[in-house]
Amino acid sequence: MDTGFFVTWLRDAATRIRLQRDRLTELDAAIGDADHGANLDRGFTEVCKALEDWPPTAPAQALLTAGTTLIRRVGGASGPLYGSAFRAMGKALQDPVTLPGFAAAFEAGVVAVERLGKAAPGDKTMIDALAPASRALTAAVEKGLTPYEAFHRAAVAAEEGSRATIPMRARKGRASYLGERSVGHEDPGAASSALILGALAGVAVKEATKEVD
Amino acid sequence: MDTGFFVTWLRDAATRIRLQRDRLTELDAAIGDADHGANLDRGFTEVCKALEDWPPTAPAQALLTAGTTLIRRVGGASGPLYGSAFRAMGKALQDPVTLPGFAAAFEAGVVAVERLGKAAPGDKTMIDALAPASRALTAAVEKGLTPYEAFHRAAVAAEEGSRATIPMRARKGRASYLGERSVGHEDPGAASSALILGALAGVAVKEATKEVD
Amino acid sequence: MKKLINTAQSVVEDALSGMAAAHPSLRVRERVVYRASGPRAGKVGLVSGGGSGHEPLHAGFVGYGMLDAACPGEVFTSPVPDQIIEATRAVDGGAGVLHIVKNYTGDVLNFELAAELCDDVQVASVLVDDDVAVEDSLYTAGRRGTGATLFVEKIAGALAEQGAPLAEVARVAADVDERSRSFGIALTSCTTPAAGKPTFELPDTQVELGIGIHGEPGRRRVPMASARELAAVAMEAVHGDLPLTGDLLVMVNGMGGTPLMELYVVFAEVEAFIRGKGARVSRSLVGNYVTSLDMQGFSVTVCRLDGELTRLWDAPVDTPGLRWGR
Amino acid sequence: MKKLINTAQSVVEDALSGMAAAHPSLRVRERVVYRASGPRAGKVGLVSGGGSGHEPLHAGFVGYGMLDAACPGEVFTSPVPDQIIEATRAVDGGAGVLHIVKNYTGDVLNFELAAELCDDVQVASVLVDDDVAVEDSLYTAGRRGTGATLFVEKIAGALAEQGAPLAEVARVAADVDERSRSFGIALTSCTTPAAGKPTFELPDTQVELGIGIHGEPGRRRVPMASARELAAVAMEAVHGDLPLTGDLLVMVNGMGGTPLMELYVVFAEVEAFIRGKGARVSRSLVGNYVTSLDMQGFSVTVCRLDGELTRLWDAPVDTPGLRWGR
Ligand SMILES: Nc1ncnc2c1ncn2[C@@H]1O[C@H](COP(=O)(O)OP(=O)(O)O)[C@@H](O)[C@H]1O
Ligand SMILES: Nc1ncnc2c1ncn2[C@@H]1O[C@H](COP(=O)(O)OP(=O)(O)O)[C@@H](O)[C@H]1O
Ligand SMILES: [Mg+2]
Ligand SMILES: [Mg+2]
Ligand SMILES: [Mg+2]
Ligand SMILES: [Mg+2]
Repeated sequence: MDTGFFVTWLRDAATRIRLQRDRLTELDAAIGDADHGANLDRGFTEVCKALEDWPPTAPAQALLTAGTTLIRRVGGASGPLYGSAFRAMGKALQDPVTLPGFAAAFEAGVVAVERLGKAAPGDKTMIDALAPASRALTAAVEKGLTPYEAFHRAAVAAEEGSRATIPMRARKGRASYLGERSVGHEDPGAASSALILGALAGVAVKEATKEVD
Repeated sequence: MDTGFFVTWLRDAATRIRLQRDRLTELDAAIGDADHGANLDRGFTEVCKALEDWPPTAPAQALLTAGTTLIRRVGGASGPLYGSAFRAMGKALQDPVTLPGFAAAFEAGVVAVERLGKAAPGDKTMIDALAPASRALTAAVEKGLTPYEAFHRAAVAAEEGSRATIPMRARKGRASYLGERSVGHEDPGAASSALILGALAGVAVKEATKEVD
Repeated sequence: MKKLINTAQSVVEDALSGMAAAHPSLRVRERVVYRASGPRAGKVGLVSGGGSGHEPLHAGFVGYGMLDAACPGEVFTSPVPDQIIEATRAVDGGAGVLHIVKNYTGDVLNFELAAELCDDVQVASVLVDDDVAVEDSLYTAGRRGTGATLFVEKIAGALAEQGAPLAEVARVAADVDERSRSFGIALTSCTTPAAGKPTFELPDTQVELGIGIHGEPGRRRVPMASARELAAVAMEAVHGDLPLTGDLLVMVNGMGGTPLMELYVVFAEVEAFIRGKGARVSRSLVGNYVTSLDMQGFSVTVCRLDGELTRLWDAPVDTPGLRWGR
Repeated sequence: MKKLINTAQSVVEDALSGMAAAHPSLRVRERVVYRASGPRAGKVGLVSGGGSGHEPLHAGFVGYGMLDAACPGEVFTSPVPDQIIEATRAVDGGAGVLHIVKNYTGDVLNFELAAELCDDVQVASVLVDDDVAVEDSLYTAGRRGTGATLFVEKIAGALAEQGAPLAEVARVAADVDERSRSFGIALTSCTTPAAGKPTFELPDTQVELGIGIHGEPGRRRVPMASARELAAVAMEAVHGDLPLTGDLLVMVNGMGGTPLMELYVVFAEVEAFIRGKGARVSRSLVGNYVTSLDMQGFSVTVCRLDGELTRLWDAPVDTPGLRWGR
């Protein structure tokens, strides 16, 4: 996993978010304020620009650039939360990047979100997608799986985690204002987290295929 | 035609306007400001109250009370115009009331509207119902028709006059602002004039029937 | 239709109760809104009025430096002569009273009837007719009075406050009207409480050009366009009638249902347009001032200022709807 | 959706251009709105901000006696730390800066991040959380900040203008928040420019109770009712949380698409309700102040005044959105 891998991940995440922008906004309209799609689209577009303007020379740098850009350009709840996640991950990431190293850094990112947002699993937030993904990564490392397999499992865990927010009652963020009425809707932040992890798995497929070439 | 005749006329006009209130409002919505039904309903309801509070002792008094009440309670364009019409009619009316006397007084009412509103036939206003009605009354007098026949013809003339406003282009009142777009709609004030003349014919039927008893 | 009202019949009465409760500086009596401080001896009194549904016009402009009394009629229906007579007599401080009348058949007739019956008071009257969407010809009732009413009320009010005589106040009021032009565009119809449904239907893809402030349909419909394009349509219409030069007083006015954010977007375009013509926005107002119930849309009103009018515009005003310098 | 905008992306930028053009008293630089007069040495600086779409909040409250700077984010999205840092540094007159923050996760996080990075400036912060529709418990993000923000900004602004030190300004600001409660009711959803359709669907027969100012759905829906009944629902909710006694500052606030006439109708009912509880409306505000784009509906905010707060409320203020005594 070189710098290019991380740049591709972030770019693919941006593309997926662009494509799913309206779905994210609709999820946010149901239990929030209908801006999550616009927020993340704006943010990841800026991330792509920043990665061109200041091409990173190390994986950690790519993540730090992404995190700082999200904090500086998004606003809202998701800007600081995702921004801090990428920054914490970047700070924790060792070069060269190994799967165990990635898993540990990812967990540092999740912890940063939990700390900043004071949310716990079950609160119906992005944590409910990010935490299962992190657990899946750690488990994959323990089982000695390949990066591709690990990222695939993390993506699936995030997807499942996001869907699992549907029956939850929100206790953090804007959706908590709805009380019982937040039940029955997928959390937009969890859904965007699943997209970002989907991008990760997608890039790993590309890498894996490349290695086969 | 005694005082009771005029009171009944005004009351029946009030009832017809109440029943046609929404239609008048819709006509006014198309080329005006959607208040003609409310305006006349409010006005004639007040007229009925005034006729109870100050029972007229002469036909002219009934018309003066109606006119003054319309001026004092309606506002808008139609308040002063109808108010002045009834007042002018009341001032011109001789006791006892004969058909020729009625026709002359009615013409005085129409002239008052023309003078105040500076509108002429063809301008797509209430005049286009009132003027033909007045002409029909005069013709009926000349032909020596009964009041019932005369009022019936006046009502028909007002109806036809009102419908004839449909293809006209408005040159007075709010509808004139629409220019060409005023074409194709019936003038609300002409329509309400037709209602008032319809009430007149209706009361004359009642009278005629009463005489038969 | 959903409206924050009790009944369609009582809406004007109920709103006036709210105004009276909210503004100790006002006194509401028999459907007339006065300054609580009463008339000032020797000062020309200013009375305006018209249908309700245009708030803050007119009652919100009663106070120091502007109106002495406002006569609100039913929704979109001009007031009755009784109100105007009452108001005229009550605010006369011995120097006479100016009636500020928007040019609508109903307003004109009712104010005329009232003036006739107030023969104990010296009454002058100014007719506001600023809307360039309406041809001013023998074939119309003449131009409508819209946004410029605020300009006339403010500037004449300042002059009256300074003690100018009736003829002078009336002359300047007419001058402000002559120097002012407006044009309005609706994105949606308004809904009157009495009718309970939109006065006109406008598809989501179209706007209505040249609307008035009573939900009267405009002169034509065109496809919805950007703020820049719509501002240009309005400004070209104004400019075609009164060339934009020199120092201008410019109001971008919301029709009641348009949020302030959008009005600022329009103002930016209007200002750029005016600069493009070599003129200058010297004074401005952005907000919902001369409204049409819940209609979405805007109007632009422009007045060519001179030094004296600028001074009068800047003079202190203290009303619920307009306040500065005091 | 029809909106007076150029593009959904540029709406905040374009509206800020309009504000800058309309108000010579403001200076807009890098998405921060300042007083053109700049910071005053020795005066505590007041910075607020939040998502756009609530105009005139916050940028319309920049000026003498109120804010020194406002940081507008994208529509309904809190500003980014950079804006807040810029603003904080720029308005510091040496006496420190108060951040006035509405209690939303996004606003809290971004202001916190900014404050951390401004370690060269003495920063205090007050959290506004007045909306009784939200339970203030471990199971929510706490109450939302809505209408009381205006009260905090006005009163803290007056105190800062008088030269009070940062700790004192922060204390009184928090006191105003503690004494204030709000409740909002929507007749329609708002439509954000980016989404292009209403955030929620609300049938013509229902209203949404306990809404915030971002189109978040409320706590429950009930059948549409009269202004009197809806005012009572809102006031009971407020009264249940903060008993209405003594002298009250009361704002009946429109959500952006509600005409002033209807707000006055609501105010009359609110005032009667308060009188019925034996309390008194001592100061009031009726209008569109803390809005939610084009949403129709209203909120009521009540603050229990004391002599000192009344004096500070009455103190001169001179901003585009609120102006008196000067
Ligand atoms: N305290 C929190 N901890 C973790 N995630 C949160 C928290 N608050 C909100 N979120 C996440 O942020 C998402 C909303 O992001 P976004 O809509 O961009 O911001 P905002 O809520 O400010 O409009 C939510 O769906 C949720 O996943
Ligand atoms: N100058 C005029 N002369 C005669 N009738 C007029 C004139 N102006 C308007 N009207 C009549 O008044 C009617 C409108 O009345 P109404 O809706 O009650 O008043 P407003 O136009 O003030 O809302 C028109 O349909 C027309 O028949
Ligand atoms: Mg959101
Ligand atoms: Mg009408
Ligand atoms: Mg009318
Ligand atoms: Mg948001």
